[in-house]
Amino acid sequence: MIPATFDYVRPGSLDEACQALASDEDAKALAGGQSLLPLLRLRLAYPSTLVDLGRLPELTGVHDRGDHVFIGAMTTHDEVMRSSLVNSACPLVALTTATVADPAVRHRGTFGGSLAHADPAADLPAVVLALDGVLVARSAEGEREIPAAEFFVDYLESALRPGEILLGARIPKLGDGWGYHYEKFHRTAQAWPIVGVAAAVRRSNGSIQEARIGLTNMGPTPLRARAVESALQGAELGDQVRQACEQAAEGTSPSGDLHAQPDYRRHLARVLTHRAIRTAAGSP
Amino acid sequence: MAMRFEHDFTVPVPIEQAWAVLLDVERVAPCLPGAALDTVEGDEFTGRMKIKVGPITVTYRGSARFEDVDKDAHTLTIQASGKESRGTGTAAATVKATLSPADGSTAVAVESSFNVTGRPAQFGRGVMAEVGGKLIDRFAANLADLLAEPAHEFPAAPAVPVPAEGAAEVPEEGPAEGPVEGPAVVEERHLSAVPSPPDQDIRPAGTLRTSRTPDEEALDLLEIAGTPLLKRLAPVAGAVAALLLIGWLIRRLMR
Amino acid sequence: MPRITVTVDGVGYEEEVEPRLLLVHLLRERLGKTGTPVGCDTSNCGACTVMLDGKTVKSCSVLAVQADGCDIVTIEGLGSPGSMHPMQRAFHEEHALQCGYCTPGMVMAAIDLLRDTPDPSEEAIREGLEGNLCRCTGYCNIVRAVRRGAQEMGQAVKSS
Amino acid sequence: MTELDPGLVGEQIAESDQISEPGGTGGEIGRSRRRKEDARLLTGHTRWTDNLVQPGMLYVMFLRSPMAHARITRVDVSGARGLPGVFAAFSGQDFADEQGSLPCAWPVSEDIVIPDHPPMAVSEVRYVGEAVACVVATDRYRAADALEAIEVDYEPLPAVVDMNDALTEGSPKVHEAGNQAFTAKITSGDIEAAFRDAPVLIDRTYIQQRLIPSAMEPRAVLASTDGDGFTLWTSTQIPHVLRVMLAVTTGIPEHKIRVVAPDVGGGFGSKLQVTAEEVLCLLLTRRLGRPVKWTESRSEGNLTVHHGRDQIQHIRVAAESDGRIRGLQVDLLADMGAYLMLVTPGIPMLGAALYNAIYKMDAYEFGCTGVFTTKMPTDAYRGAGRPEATYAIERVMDELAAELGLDPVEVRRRNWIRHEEFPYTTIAGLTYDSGNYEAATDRAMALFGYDKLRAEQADRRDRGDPVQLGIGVSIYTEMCGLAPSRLLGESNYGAGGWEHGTIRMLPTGKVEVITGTSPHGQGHVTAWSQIVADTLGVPFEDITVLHGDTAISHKGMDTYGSRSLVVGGVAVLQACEKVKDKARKLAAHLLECSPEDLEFAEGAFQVRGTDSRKTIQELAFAAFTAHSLPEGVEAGLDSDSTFDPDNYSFPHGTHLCAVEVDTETGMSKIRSYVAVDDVGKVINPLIVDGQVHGGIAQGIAQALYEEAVYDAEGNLLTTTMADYLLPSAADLPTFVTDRTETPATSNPLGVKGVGEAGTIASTPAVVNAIVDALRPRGIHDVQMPCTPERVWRALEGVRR
Repeated sequence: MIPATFDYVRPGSLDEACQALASDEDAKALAGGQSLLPLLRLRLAYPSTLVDLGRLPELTGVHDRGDHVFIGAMTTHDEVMRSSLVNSACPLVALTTATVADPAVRHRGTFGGSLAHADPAADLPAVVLALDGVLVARSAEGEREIPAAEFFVDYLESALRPGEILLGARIPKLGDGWGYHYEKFHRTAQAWPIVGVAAAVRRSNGSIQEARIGLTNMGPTPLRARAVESALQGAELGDQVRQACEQAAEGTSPSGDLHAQPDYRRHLARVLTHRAIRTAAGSP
Repeated sequence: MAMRFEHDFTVPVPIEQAWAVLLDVERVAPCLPGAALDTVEGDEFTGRMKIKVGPITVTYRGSARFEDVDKDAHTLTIQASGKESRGTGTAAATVKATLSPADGSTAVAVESSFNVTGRPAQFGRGVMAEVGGKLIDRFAANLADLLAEPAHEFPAAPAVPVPAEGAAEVPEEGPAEGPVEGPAVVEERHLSAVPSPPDQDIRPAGTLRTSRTPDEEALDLLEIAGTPLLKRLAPVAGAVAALLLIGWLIRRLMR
Repeated sequence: MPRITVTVDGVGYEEEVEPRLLLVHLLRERLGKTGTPVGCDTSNCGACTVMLDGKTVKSCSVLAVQADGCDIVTIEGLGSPGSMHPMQRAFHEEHALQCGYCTPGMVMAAIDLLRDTPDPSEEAIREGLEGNLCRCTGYCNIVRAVRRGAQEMGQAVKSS
Repeated sequence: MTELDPGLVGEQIAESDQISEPGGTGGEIGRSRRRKEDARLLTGHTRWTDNLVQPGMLYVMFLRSPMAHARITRVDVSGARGLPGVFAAFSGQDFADEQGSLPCAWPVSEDIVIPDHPPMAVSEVRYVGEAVACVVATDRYRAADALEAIEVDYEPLPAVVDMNDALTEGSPKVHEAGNQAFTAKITSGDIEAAFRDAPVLIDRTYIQQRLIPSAMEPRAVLASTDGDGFTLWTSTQIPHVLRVMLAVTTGIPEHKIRVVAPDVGGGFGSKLQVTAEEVLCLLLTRRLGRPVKWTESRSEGNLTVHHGRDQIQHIRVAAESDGRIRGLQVDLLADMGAYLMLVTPGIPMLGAALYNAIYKMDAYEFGCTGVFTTKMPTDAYRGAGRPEATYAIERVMDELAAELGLDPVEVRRRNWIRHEEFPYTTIAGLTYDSGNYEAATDRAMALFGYDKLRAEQADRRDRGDPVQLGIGVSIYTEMCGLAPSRLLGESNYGAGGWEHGTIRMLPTGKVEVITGTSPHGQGHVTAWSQIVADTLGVPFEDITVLHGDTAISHKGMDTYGSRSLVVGGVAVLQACEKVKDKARKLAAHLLECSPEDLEFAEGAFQVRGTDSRKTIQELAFAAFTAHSLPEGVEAGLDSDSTFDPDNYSFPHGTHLCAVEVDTETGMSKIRSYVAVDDVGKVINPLIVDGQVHGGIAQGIAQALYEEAVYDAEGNLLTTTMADYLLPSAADLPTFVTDRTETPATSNPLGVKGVGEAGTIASTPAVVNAIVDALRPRGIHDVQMPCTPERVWRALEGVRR
């Protein structure tokens, strides 16, 4: 299928980009386009203008900022998963990114594009949420920080305002003693995850001190499994962890669609959270 | 793709007052988020509706009319149908409202059904299923607000998030491979999404709600639904206050 | 209309394009590079995979304007019937194609996966090809071909 | 998992009737020749229909119904006509007088209802995706824009989605005549007696979900005219059949139509069709005088390429307490979709004589009701009727084994036709000419490590391992060839089953082979070259094979039903023999001896006991110059032949599958897969293995992944590959394949056909394995595709 017509601008600066997006409410940022292009081709999206963020060097790259890593919005998935900084300082981001789509899509698709698209079935939003990432947006009015917990507003809706572009995200470094895992459950390698669980776990002396859990596709936005997180505090590996993970579906509102019904998704959230925690805790 | 919803709520105004408002299409139509009225001729009216979900936009043009208006029973039905302004798809809706007196207040029952065809209906991750439930929820909430509008001050809403577990959920009994799910089960809760019986594989998310503050909800509505309703209400109490009321109503009704 | 310059299989082009023109249509319909086919509209099948600045992309999900200034290699630039690329030869030797429609994309994806893993395991090959669908072969011979291609490319590197 | 040493291949050749080797000496037959087709395909020198361009060519796009069922009250194309780049726009009404009705060539029963099927809907639409209007523009971008400017008003009518609902009294009607398309019944033996007081009775209902064939190349059509004749390039499996049907449908004289199937990117039955778009492109080029091209998008194709399967199978088996089958009763509902297309009603009937499969029994009854629904019509998809039959019987054989506490292989052993019983006429009336189920099964079990896996399964069960192991058995036969014209005639099929081949010896000794088959990935160019090389003694490289163009290959029945080698390959062989006969006469004339004194070896006729010889190349040149021909011999060394076998061929095989089922998530993962097939003599083992691999993958995909889902209003939800899940390399294991060989007796090559075997065998192997894993928990079926959710629900159902 063929996209409908649109105008195209490739701003040379962030200011120009913000201006282009602000001046037209039907303008849309093009951040790699791996989700947007199929929507355009199916004529489900009719932007008036695409503002291509692909040639703004200030939006790409991974930067060590002391207590956190800043990942530029236009850094491709491929670059993120290969970044030694991301692999060492926020491994959960790296290993989850490696599960996004397929190699060719990872060459074009971007970290920020995936977050701004705010698809609850996408892998990265749950990870950034679990890690308490902070998204940094910029508009003509200046920069704004948006905690991940406030960024994902609804199905395909982020907190970005018209005229605002995502600069990237700050991913806090969790420091030593943490283990990580992203448990992705999909029917075929290409399929959207039915459920995904991103877990970061700090473990010592055979018990879990702290856990951060993000859930993919368990509601219109990515969600934290807060009940499990608190139940895991101090939990011994084994039955206590198992029991804690039974609460993984609390506070979720998964949808029912062609690929799974809500009760099955809730069940999977419990099973996969347990698996993710066990793996993250290094206890297979 | 068909979706069916039922909403029950009570508005603190006498039945005749509520009935009069209900018949005022220029006020009722914009209760549907994203809808805008173009013409009104007797019981027939035309308009547009823009549904925007993230980058996805579907715009319908169409017409609607009142049917089966029974002023004694206080029931009416609105039939609406439209076509995508750019694609081939269609949308049709039937909204049946029944008013009954309840202690000086009015109990309102709204049964709505939607049928969407064309590209938006042709995906497994249903675009329309995601949005349809929310849309009709908001229609009902807006309608509740509209019917209550002239009567009372707006009570302040508690700034407590809506607990998601208490939200209406899609009934989920029956294995996926079961041939046909039994008749729709309307549970005790007042807001329910009722899946069409043979269609259980793709039933919509219905009225799910996440833990969000009323402010966020307002923001969300502004983004998704466009602005007609908010513009209309602004002179009365301000958009946010109006939405606070909606949030309050929903929570109260879900108890 | 935007004017773009691209290099495709070693030849430079300057073209005026509609912003909405897909890269694959630029290749096929403007430049006559019909070796790259289109198999879907959701970037699932991978038939249209080409190299953009040395990395695989699905050319149905890239706008021609996004490729402005880029170097593109298609299956036609990889080798000719008389002198095939080692991976093309390996596909031939292992009977890794039947109808041949997925083949250009599959060969591109195979070469790309060897950038990281010059000597991939069966599992690495299967995962590396997850974005390319084939309906004919059941993938068995494709996996073998990639392994053979890897060996031959490895030897080519060593001997050069 | 490693592939077998090639040395193992074919080592177990059963000792049934050996057929004489064809005349050649080159050793090409049986050799894993690398394909001649590959170099072009691998380097992008392809001729897909969408690659082709004609001067002045315009692009066509179709506006398609969003409604499953509706009356069309208005179509206004005027908005499209004025747009830039738009050459023309038409509604169905504009073609009402000339478009005719798309053909159904297989009226399977007396009571069949064949509704009118206009290529472009005029007054009513009956499935989502049916064409209602079209635009013709200078490029596809302009055409896509123009579609949005066409106005169509519909008056919705009720959708009819479910077959059972469709047949209930008072159901909305898809067609005036009702929702029943046809009924058919076959009875053999005393079925009542078989079921009366049967010690064991198994009664099951299985659902063959609807599938989307998903050939990688989307369909495309390019039509042009020179003002007199018409040429249609199209992505089809059936250029010859299509030409006849286009003539019949449009009234354009057959000799004015040339159909070309250029490179075709897979078909799997989906391009065995006379499509609306082919007819309409022909009519458009006639009307506009300009070449027109249409290429579908994948999401358009998922809606409008005919679908496959979609049956509800009620199967009952009566058996003795030792497991021997007394009788079998099958009752099908087969979803036709909205119309009967080329062979739609014939698909379930192709399985009618195969539910009894490899088993002996006293009585058999088959009934089928074709049902109209407001969905895309179904038609041939790889296996076409035979996978459905094999699935039902092989599933139920496992149920019988479970009921009796027997090993699934054992219960099959007790019932199958033993190798010494061939040829064997089955209860359904087919005569299986050859086979050896014992050999294939023994080989498969050895390769699979059957006993070891059973031991591991028992261990996992004992341990209560959350990951359970299941072993699936599928021992199948099928009928290939689609072939004997006499039998096809008896089944009321609208055409014959013969195939045609031509050999043209060129003056320089090179050979052009013309075949009536129409390959689209199968490798006919290579395999036919091997046959010709051996038979004529010419080098493999000196042979070219022409196909898929009715101007070159003037007659043929095309490619489907695993028939090409079995019928078309043999026609080529026969044509070679005719060339040799003529060459022999010529050689005798030139060498001044009697034809009987000549022996043919290594491509030359030699006078016995002398070194006096003429090569076939020399003879070709002599026939070309014609300076000295024997009396009554014409110039040139060409020949034609058609072959029409007197029976189908019956490949068979044993497929074994081990599946690990994660009982916590419901996910099934194939751990190992072994296939031992007997496809008779093998021309090219490499190609045969490739066919088996691909077939297995498609069958597994039905078992685990694929399903075309319509909602209750008749919207197809699986219009993209994001929702219709095809397995990638990452989702499948490597298959272990091997062969046994009992040559077919119905053709001189001894070949049986291999195109569909893998697909037919693998689906029940996988599902049997999943059910086998879960059976101790009281689960006896999981509906296909066996998604993790369905497995989980099955487990939940028994946990309650």
